[in-house]
Amino acid sequence: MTVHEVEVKINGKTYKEEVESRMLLSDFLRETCGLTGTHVGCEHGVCGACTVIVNDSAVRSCLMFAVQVDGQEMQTVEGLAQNGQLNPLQQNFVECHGLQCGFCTPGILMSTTDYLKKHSTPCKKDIQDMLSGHLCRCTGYDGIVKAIEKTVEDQKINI
Amino acid sequence: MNGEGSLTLEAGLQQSWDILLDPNVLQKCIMGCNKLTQVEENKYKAELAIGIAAVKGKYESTIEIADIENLKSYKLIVKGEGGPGNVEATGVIHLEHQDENHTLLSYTYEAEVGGKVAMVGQRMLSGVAKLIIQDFFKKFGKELKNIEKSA
Amino acid sequence: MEKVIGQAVTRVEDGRLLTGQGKYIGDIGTPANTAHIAILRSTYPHAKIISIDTSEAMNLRGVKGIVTGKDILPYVQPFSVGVSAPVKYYPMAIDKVRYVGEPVAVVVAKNRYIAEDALEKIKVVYESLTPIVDIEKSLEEDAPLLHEHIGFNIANHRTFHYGKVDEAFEEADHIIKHKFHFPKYSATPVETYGMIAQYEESSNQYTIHANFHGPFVIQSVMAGALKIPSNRLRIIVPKDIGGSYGIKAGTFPYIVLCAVVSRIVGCPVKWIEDRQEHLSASSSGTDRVTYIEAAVKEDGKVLGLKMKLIDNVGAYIRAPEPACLYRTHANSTGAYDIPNLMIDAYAIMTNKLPTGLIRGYGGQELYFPLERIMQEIAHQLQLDPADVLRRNLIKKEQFPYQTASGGMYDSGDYEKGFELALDMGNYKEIEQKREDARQRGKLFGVGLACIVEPSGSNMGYITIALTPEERASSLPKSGCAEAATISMDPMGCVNVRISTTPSGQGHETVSAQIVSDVLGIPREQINVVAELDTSTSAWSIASGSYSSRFASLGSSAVFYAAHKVRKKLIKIAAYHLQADEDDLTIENGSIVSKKDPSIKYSLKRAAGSAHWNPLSLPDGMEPGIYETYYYTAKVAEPPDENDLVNSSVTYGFVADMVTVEVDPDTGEVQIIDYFTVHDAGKLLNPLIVDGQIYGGLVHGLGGAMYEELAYDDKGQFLTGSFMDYLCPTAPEIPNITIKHIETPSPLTPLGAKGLGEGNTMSAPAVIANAVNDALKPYGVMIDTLPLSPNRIWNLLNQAKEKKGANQV
Amino acid sequence: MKPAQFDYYCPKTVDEALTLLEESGFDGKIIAGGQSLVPIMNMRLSTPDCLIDINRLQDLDFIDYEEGLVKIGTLTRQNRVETSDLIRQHIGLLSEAVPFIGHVQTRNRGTIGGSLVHADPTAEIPLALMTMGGSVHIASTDEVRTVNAEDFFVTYLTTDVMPTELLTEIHIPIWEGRVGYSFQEISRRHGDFALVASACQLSVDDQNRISNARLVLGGVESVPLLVTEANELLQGERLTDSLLDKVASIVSKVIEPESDLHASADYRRHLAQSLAKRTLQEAYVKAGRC
Repeated sequence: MTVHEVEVKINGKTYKEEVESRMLLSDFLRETCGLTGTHVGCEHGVCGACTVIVNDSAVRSCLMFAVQVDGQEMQTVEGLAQNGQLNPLQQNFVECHGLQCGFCTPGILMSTTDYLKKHSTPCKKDIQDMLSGHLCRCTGYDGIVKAIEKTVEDQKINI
Repeated sequence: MNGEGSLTLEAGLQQSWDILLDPNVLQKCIMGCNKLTQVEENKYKAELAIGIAAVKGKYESTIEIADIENLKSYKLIVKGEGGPGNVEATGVIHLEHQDENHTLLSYTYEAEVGGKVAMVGQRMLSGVAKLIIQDFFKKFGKELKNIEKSA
Repeated sequence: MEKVIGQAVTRVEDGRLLTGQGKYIGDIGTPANTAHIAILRSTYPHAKIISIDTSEAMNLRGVKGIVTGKDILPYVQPFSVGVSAPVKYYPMAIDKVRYVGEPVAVVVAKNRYIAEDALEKIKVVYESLTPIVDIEKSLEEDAPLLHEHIGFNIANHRTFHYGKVDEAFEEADHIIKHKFHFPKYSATPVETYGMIAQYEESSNQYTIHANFHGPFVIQSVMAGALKIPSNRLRIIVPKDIGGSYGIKAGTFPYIVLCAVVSRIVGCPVKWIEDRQEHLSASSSGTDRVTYIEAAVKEDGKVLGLKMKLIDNVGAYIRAPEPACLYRTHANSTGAYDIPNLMIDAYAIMTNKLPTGLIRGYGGQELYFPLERIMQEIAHQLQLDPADVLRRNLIKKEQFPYQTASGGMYDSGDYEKGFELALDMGNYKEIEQKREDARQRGKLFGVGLACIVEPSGSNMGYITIALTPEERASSLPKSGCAEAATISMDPMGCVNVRISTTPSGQGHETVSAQIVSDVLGIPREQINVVAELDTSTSAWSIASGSYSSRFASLGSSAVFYAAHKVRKKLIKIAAYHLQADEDDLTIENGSIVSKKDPSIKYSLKRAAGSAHWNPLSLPDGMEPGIYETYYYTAKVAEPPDENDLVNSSVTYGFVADMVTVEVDPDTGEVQIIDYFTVHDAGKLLNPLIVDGQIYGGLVHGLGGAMYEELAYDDKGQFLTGSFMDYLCPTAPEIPNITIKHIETPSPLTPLGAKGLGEGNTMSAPAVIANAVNDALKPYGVMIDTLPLSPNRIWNLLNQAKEKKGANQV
Repeated sequence: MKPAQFDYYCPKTVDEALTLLEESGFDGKIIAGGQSLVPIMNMRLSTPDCLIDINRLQDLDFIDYEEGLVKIGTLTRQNRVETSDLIRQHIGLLSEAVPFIGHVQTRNRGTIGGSLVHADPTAEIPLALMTMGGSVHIASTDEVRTVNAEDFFVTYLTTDVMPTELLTEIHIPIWEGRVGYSFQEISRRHGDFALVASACQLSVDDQNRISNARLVLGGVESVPLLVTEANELLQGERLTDSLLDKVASIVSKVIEPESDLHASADYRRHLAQSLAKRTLQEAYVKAGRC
């Protein structure tokens, strides 16, 4: 059994920990760092619940080992709201009823955050394609798509 | 899953038959067979590492040769249990004299795979099973040729 | 203050869920020394367990214990179930395995990684037995037996005759019949099962935290299996559950398993089910074969129905099964006025995962054959399917309408709903669309369906599984009780405690809306506690989240509990103001005289006196403000001696129109438009309502098009990952248009009916109808699901071959 | 679902990686994006003793243009390939194929080399490489060898890369002249493994006669199948309906598809013929427009 030292910045805070080679990043976030906002739904990369941002890229934390994020920067759902204020994307999820049980929501928020950074004016089909990497069994995706569309529209107005 | 196939062995009937039942040859020809020990007549215990590329599982197996009809046919029964699940495969092998140096081998097989491999690997299962079985006979043909050469 | 019931207010749950602060089972703290569980599961569908060797696994560092079926026997007995067949169902296989995935041994270790290491070291020797997976073959005389001591594979069989069925069939101009098969599928919440179990020896008490959401009648089933007094089994449900759609009612065998393991190994244990376990071994919907026969007049009017239903409940019948057969018993004739009905109902067992609750439960299995046969009637009699439905729909003036099997439909205007759906879909212009599609080489089809959506189950319905004679010998079962507790603290702040264990339906929000309206205080000041604790909450056997019962029952309990608080506050104020109670009302945080608004008493003061100055209260009034209300609907009576039963409390209505295009080359189906009209009585929160409808619809669409828990004919399970069990994702969702009509329920105080399951029930039928319509030129018959491109291609191919053969 | 134990190494240079590979022999396994490997490790269907992580080898993350050739480093993420203008301009078939792979989130991490070495019989990148007639560089401590796509894929999940070797770069030739291509697949849902996939790239002369055609099918054999007989038949011809039918019948003859839960062998055979025709037609029309 090999143990490795990991130093990783998550939501601006540095975590220094020791991990076994095989520890999944999703388990590391939840069990070691106490960041339980990242959820685990399938552990084979399909459901998308565990999606986080690693070095400006939305990825599955169940398909990475904790040891691989040594020296990297990450964002998780806990880092989205600032000073207790929901960010515009989160606020639109409230207004458009983009969540019900909320279990898949953190992963979707992280994917969308990364995606909208790279694609400022996606159409509905683009949004649906991006969402195809997430399973939601509550909403039928309607509220989610609307929340993202509204965020895109709001951003256009702000520009 | 089931299937069938045939190939021509470059050896006479008697020799083909003898070699087919030789445990050393069996061990060499069964994919991933590390150890083969006889437990009783026509029954062996084996450790098999079956799979493909990085997707491999270790199975503790029994290999049994049954329904022997001398120089004609027999049944090969492989049963294994391992981490990824269980495997049960039955092959019926027929030999047919062609000429002094050629024997026609035909086979049918039925394979059942249970557990994790079947649960998540159904997409490639029948293809891979076919591949493993073809591999066995290919190796067997080769083995026969080698023996022929060294003889 | 403006009323908030009926408003599309945003949800109070969202803040925590959007910031990663939800408290799901995986997020709550564990007791010190909690160990983790991994479960060794059968790889065989049917086999004897010859031996289990755990010695090597026990030697692994970090392993605390390994428990097998034989080890648990001293502490458990088989789960009870509401049928007379003596099936022995334990939470772990004892000497025989009966489905792939059945627990065989449990490892307890320092963490899940090590526990899984140990699983690989356990050696089990099995002797395989012949499996049986086919529903109808399981009934054959020489079928392999799952439970030898029973002597057959039938867990339940009942026959029902309502009205004059034979006469109806004699009178009929046509008898139209077909056999349908509804597949086994699941709901796959993104959060799997999870629990923390702890046994305390000194009090002989088990404490369980689990994402189980009822029905809490199962609590006594679990306590019974654990052989303890029921108050020694404390179940605590966390406030957040990551979806269920019924499936998590099936956690209960694992609750008992983890409880016993905690006891045997001597430490608290935590188990979070993984996805492979969830798909292969949690719970699932029930697959059903239906033989349906309709006695039909020339004009399409249905005089009578005969149905033979054969439900496959998997390897063991377990509670609440055989409920899938009977949940929709009262509405077996759907939205149609069909007075003559015969039902021959079987629940059988095969070597598959045991079944249980699932969104729509029983509805999709019922409406798939019923709505398919309605279309088939139109096709065979060359009538417009819309006309056939019109001819049979229950008319507005017939409400309240009693169904053949004893249902009491509370309210509705089915024709209005159906016509609205046809207008939305522009049904009149459909032939043009068919032609347009033909030009593009596509086959266009339209499907219709009208269904009744039952909600708020009558707990008595399940006893219909027993004969009237069997029922007579035990306590009659009825009702649908739900409780809510509302308290006001000395500062006038309100806590609401509900026992409806929500899993995303927004019960906290709607409860706050109701209490806000009744008590006249802003909903932001209301704290709703959704955690349920069987040792401290007010709950009943019917409590929980299933059968869309919140809108009809849960909300009613909250409403009446709030009224109890309101009444007490007014009483206090009336006493102090020397006013007449009837003259007082509550407005903006004050109790005010209706006649003279200057006479008022602040709510806070009223609450304050109940806590701080109990001696100032009217004579005989208890101090404090803490009111619990148990609500049940009066119409939920036990089945009568003629097997008439009103299996649900309220009955909503759904009318669907769906259009599809099929690619005749590849068999791919594209759903173009899905129009759906709902009548769920008075809507409590339209935002949440539509969210529920979208979700339920997409689950139904999944059942129609993608989802199936597939087994091969030897009982091997084939869909153990999300790569093969296919849930719809965003790109698969068609245009969906929802409209509502509201005919309030006369039975509930708010006029609301349950919803959210309707399209789960209707979508498989209406989509199949649309596809069948598209394929009509080929004369094919869709009688099973899902509608994979391969299945459609096969049908087309067979039809073409047949045609070719005929031409030759 | 947690992986078995393994040793983990994270080399900083290609040489270091190759040395580690040689030292670990058959027990070592390279991890790049891990989007196919980690799921099967989590399921314990794959239990390598030692993982060699090449994610820090930035030298292997590149897309370069060279005369007549696009070179792509093995570690280049699929999303970078998807959005690369260079690739879209010169080897557009690849740009068309990549969006079919999984989902945005897996393409963010998954690499082009990883997909090739994993060699799923339905995978898109292997199909594209074969269609465009590309080759790969395979390095060991001793040598770097070049292997053509035709010789690279051995069988299910198996390539010509030996346990001690590392695939380092992918070379894809830029076809000259009037070139058209098409990539199509049928899957159950968006992003699922293809039931059957077909890719075609062809060039035509100024008379619209096909001068070079490569039709490749995925999901019908253990490896991407280059339909050589069809490609020969097309040589020098204008595409007609009867030619398309001939190609379809060749396809039907040369493939031996398997059945699974989602598609029977017969259905796959039918899809292969349909998709072969569709891609051929689309590629031909596109080439004619050049």
